[in-house]
Amino acid sequence: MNHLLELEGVSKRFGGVQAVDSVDFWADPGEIVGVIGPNGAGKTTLFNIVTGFYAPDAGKIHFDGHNLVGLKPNQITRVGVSRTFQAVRLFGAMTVLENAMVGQHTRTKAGVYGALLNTPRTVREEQKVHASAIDSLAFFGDRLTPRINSLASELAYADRRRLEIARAMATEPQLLLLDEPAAGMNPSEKEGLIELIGRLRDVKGYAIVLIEHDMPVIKGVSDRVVALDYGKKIADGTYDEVAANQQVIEAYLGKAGSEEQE
Amino acid sequence: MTAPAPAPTPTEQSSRRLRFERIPMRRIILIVLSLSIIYGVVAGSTATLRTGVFTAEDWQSLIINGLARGSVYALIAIGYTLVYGILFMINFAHGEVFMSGVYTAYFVAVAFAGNGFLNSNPLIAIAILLLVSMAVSVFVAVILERLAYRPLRGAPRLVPLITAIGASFFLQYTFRGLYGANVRAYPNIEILQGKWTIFGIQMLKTQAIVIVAAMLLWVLLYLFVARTKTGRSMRAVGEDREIASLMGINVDRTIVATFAIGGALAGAAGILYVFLFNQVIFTMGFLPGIKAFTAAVLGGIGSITGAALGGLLLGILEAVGPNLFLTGANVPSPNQLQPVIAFGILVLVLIFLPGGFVGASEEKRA
Amino acid sequence: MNPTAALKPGLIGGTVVIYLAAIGMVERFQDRNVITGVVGLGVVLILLTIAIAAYTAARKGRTPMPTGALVGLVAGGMVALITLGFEGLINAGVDVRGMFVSITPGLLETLEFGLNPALGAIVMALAGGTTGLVAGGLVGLKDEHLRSSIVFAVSMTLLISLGEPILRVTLGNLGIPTNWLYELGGLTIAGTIITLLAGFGLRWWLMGRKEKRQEIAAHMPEDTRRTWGRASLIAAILALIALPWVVGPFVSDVLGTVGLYVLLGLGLNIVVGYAGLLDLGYVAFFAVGAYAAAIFTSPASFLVTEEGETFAAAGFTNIWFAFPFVVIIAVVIGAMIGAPVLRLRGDYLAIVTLGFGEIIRTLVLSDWLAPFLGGAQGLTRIPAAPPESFDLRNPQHIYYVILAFCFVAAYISYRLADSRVGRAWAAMREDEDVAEAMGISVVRYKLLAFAMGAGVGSLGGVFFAAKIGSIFPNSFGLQVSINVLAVIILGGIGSIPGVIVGAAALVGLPELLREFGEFRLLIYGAILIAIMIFRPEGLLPNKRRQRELHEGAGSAPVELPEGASPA
Amino acid sequence: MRNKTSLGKLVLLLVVFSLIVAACGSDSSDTTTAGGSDTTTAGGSGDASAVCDADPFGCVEVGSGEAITIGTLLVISGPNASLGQDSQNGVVMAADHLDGTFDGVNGELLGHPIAFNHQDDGCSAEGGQAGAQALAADPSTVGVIGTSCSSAALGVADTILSDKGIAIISPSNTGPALTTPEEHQPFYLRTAHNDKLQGAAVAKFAYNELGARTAATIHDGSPYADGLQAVFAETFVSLGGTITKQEAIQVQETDFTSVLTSIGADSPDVLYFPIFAAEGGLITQQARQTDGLADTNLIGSDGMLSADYVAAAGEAVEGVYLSGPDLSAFTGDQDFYEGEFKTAYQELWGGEPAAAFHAHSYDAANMLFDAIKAVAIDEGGTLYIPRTALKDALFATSGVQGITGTLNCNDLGDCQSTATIAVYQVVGGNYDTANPVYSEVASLDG
Repeated sequence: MNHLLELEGVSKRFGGVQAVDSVDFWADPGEIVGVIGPNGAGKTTLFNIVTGFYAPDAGKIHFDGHNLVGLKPNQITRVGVSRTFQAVRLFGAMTVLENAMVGQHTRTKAGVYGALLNTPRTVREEQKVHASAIDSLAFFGDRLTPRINSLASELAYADRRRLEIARAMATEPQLLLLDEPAAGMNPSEKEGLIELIGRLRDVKGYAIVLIEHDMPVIKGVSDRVVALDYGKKIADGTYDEVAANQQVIEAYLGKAGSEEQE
Repeated sequence: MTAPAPAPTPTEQSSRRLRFERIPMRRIILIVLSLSIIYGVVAGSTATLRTGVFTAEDWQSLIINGLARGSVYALIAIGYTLVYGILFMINFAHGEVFMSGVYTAYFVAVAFAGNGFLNSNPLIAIAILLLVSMAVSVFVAVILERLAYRPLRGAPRLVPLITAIGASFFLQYTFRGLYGANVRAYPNIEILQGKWTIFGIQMLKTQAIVIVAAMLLWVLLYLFVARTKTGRSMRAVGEDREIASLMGINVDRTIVATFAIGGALAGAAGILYVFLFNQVIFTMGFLPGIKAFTAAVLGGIGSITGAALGGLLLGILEAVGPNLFLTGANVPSPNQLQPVIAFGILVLVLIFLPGGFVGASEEKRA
Repeated sequence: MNPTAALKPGLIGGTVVIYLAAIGMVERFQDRNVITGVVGLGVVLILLTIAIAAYTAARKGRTPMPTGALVGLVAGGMVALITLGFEGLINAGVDVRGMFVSITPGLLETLEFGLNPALGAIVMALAGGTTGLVAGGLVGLKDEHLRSSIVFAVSMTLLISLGEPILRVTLGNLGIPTNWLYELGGLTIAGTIITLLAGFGLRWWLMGRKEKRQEIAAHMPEDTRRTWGRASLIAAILALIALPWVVGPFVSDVLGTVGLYVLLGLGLNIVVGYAGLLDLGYVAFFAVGAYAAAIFTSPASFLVTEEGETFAAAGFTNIWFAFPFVVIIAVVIGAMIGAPVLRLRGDYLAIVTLGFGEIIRTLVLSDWLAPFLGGAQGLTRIPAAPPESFDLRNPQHIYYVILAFCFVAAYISYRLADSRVGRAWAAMREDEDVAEAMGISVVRYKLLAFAMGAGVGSLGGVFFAAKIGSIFPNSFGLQVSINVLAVIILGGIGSIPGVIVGAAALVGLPELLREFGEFRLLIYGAILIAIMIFRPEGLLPNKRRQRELHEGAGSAPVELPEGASPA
Repeated sequence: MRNKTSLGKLVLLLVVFSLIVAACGSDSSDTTTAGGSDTTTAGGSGDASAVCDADPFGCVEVGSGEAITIGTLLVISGPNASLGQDSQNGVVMAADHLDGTFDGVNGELLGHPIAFNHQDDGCSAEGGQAGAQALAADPSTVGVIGTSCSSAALGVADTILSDKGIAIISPSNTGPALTTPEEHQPFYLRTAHNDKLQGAAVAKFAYNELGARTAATIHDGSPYADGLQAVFAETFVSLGGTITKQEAIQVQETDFTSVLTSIGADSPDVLYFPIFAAEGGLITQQARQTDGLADTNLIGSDGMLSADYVAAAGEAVEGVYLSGPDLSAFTGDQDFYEGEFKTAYQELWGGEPAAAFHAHSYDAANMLFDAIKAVAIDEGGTLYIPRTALKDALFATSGVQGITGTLNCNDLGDCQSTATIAVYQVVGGNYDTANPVYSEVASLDG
């Protein structure tokens, strides 16, 4: 129970497929955990279970003293878990700034009356939301700040990834789940990403769990690596330990070699 | 090596709050609601059956009647479902496509009745009527696609919906202008009069014919979509239009074909409809259109099987529901409340099967 | 000149004329004079079609003056010829009246300009040719001022003539004599010439001023501009306040109806525009509002006691007392309807809400609830609300009430759009899952949208009941839901000014054509299609949506429920 | 400089164009007159300005050569359009017949042409309101024939027009409420007969003539049908009969099997369904196929007294009873309605009447014309029609022969206060308006 996030024996089945099979998993404050595994290994399903999109068939999930099982995604965000998505999912018709401001939702209270009467509290809160959003965006240097009034759908691909992370940061999480943040990035962008993830942990103090196919990125940032295959955890340790694990090698090599190209 | 975590949230307090929020209020409300509806239905039905107002023959004939009208809904619903499956738009004007064919065929029927052809060669006459009705409906459906919907490909989904609503009015009042505002009665076709006894159940000849014809058309369509090249193209375009076009499928032609098939079925449904109800008026498409749309959703929109099941179920519900559920509860004029029952059941079904009967249950995916 | 350029527009134009004739529009519209004693609306319809065909033909080749006129002549002539061919067919004794009821002797008479067939044909050919010549020639005119002024003059004259029912009454109301302008429903010949000249002059003058104005505006200091802006806002509000007394009771009544639709549109806009929930049964809340108001106030209500006392005992003597309660009831019902179905997406939600609309209509119509809701006989004698000097049955009075509530609803919409709540809705509309991952309780915000939409919609119902004084179930059909949805989409979804423009266009304009009731919905449908094709973002779109639409054009527009493919 | 030439061009264009168009002399508007004109002189007396000043609502002034504007407020759109169109046809034919012939050209009234302002009542309260406001706003509106549907009139059109002092005569409102002391508006009249007469007459016919002891009713949710069936049921019970069921259907539906099965379970002697052609036709057909209704007499009312209904019901229509005005009771020229009128109707409108209300609207329009003749004051070609006097003249109508019977307006606006209600039977695929199977003089007072 000392871990920030702790999963015990979590399982999830879809029809005939055991997507996640009795997985134990944990992450500590300030730790960066990489999750690897071939496609279909159950990585994203695991994220979806933690964030409440799927209810686990079995198992326990605890986070910061809360039992997450049975909570809705928005409640889980409130207790401090935030995430990004494998395929970037921004609010395309909203501006960059508004995307980040939405992230502040759980940290604010204003309702209909506040908005209608424009009470001092609402005004203060809006100012705070604005400032906090600007702050999150500023974390990415001059990538997003100059474009705060562009529509999210108008951004370049890598900037969309960045905005998604900024939006997740705006929820003021303790734990950040990143789903393939490096997908579609070029090598120099990946470099930047590795640096960024480190900085997220160092400056913001998040625990970070990331799913990634890109081994250099995993190697570059992870304190610990967990490997999944067919929904089962097959390895857990430092990058070097996991990379040397026979089962992991089989899982990757035994499958299509195409995995590595991603 | 880690920076201190942000100030810890007052875990205790928020845990308590979360525990309260964890109670699935919505689900409880839903279950209570559903149970009370189900109780009402069961209690009403039992009370009705206990009064014995209706005989077993009554119920039989009501069910046959429901199957017959349901068959017509099913055929129209297929038009909705096909277009939805490929363009993801609700073709609100489909009811008018249905009306256009059968209304036009009316004039042919009158001419045939006038010279006696209708009753001297009824089968040929009916075949011609069917052809005329289907041809006109196909024509209207294709024109509609070309002029009103094609320019809107790729627009947000509300835009084609509004266009379709506009087209619905436009077509209705075009035909009012062309053919007049009066209700008109189809001439009698003598061989369709009377009853048959099938498996010991008495039914009107028309009902039997409608049910069988609709089933036949459904099977034909199913085979068409499953087996032919056009059918496969339709499915491919429905899956992903861009990829389909990369695979060398002519998307425009496939979409036109979809509208044409929907129109043809609507045209055929029109003739079956006048077998049962024998009159035409320019507004006749609207209500069957809405009902067929409901049926398509009930069955799972996008699915041909769903459209058929939804149509039949809706037909039976309409025919049997008010008498069965409400008579025993002493509700005055139960049949006036038919829409309440039909839509009430729709809501109930969708609450538990959000994708309709055949639609794959919608697992949430992030 | 490419002679084939005229072919397609000519053919299309001819088809359109035959269509207009066959659905009876030409004959019926001929009953309305455009220029009394000279030309009726039916003939104008034909000439207009010819002009448009010729214009399009000439436009296609950007043809210069002499050839442009020639192309126009060919196109116009073709339309006329096709019309004549059609006419000839009927004259030849092909009696199709058994099928096409509108092809009548009266139609022929119109097409023959009331002359004999031969003479009529000559006139038709001449008129068609001339109109085509003129319209085609216009394209070729190099002088933009001149061209635009001519087009403007003709359009304005036509509009003034068409606006006769409203304009004559309005001018009469202001004490301005109209005898010189109008006669028997159309313009007088003198009036026509004056209008044409005035329109031409006005446009000419305006175009000269426009450049100058732009120059001035560009150099205007910020302060002055703001003052100007504020001044024009105040002027607009003053104009809105003065309006009913300027235009008189009939137009005020139309304005009141438009206002009701603005109110309903603003309410539905919260549901569809902000929260992205496609609601096809919005009439349900309109009905709840109207019926609740009637039950509280009408002496025909079941709440009336044996002694004939109304519910007044509890303080509800009138609509003013009743309406807050009505809104609360509607909000509760909105939440109750919303709760079970909020998980449904897209079209599933659409059909379910449509179903709720039908359920409510059926219930208010039903014999079952007739003791409470009046059934087929409706609820009548809804009393006028005090003060007596401000009788809400007077269209000039209720206009203000509706206007005030429109302002309130617009303010609410405006404030919410840019607030935490508005952002939550926007996020939810864009991507429900992600919104939830951002900590937004989708259920709560959907319910909130539903409830607010219900509240505003019920307000519409309350003032509908107050305005009409009697309510019947058939006022609450699907048509209302469709109208309101069309209003907000036509205006530009999510846009507050768009709602106003949409309501004016869809609810106000058809009132001009009241006498042609049988064609109202035809024209309504045609307008809907045309606007959606040529301006899918709506007439006055929300800027951001417009940006998005043009950005995203061509990409797949929808997310769908799984399994939504043909089985 | 350029201005001048351009203006010149425009003027040239204009002149050419208007010459061409004017040369054609096209005009087929309502208002042109040919044919003979009414030679009767205006019946009003006294000094126009004094009379008009004395009238609380003033006068309508119709200048020399100007048209007398008659409003209509009938349902001409939507599913009930054929009903309103039929009534509108009746009004237009009355104007046509002012010159004594049906020739498609309006006659003249006191030397003035007739102009119509046709409005749509939409068969709804809001439609009635908008249309009534439009008519009320036009100061030249002399009187209004309308509305088609009671819901457009009750508390809506009747009130709006009465507030303006404009007489409104309905050819087809039959709802009893409109002429109750509580609801009646001072300028409202009707030539349609109150449901109280018709519903009761049908009940008496069923009980006394058909010997029915049990009856069921169906209405379609319209105030008209609901009102009729309620009066029928009440009377039938008071005569000693039993009502087995009172059912209702939804308009535009087509399958009524379940309603009929439910009614058939009691096998009533009579099924009364005073609805309209489309649904009425289907009910007739489907009732014949329902076992429990094999020996049941089917009765409809004037909403179905039309060729449309007979056609819609097909062969099943044989033997159905339909109630309505007793058109055989017309004491004037017996052949006028059956002969001249109906022939002209077919010729002018290209088909059989869709309802029975054209007769009522024809009478209503003639009533209005007569009243105008009686009160208008002619001063040098300009007509002054005092509004209150016009209304009083309308209410004073008595003993006038219309094609629907004798018109006697009572104080509450019922001009069929004593009406002859007939029941016709469809025999050989048609009903014969000259030979009702039952006829009863019913009076609201008695």
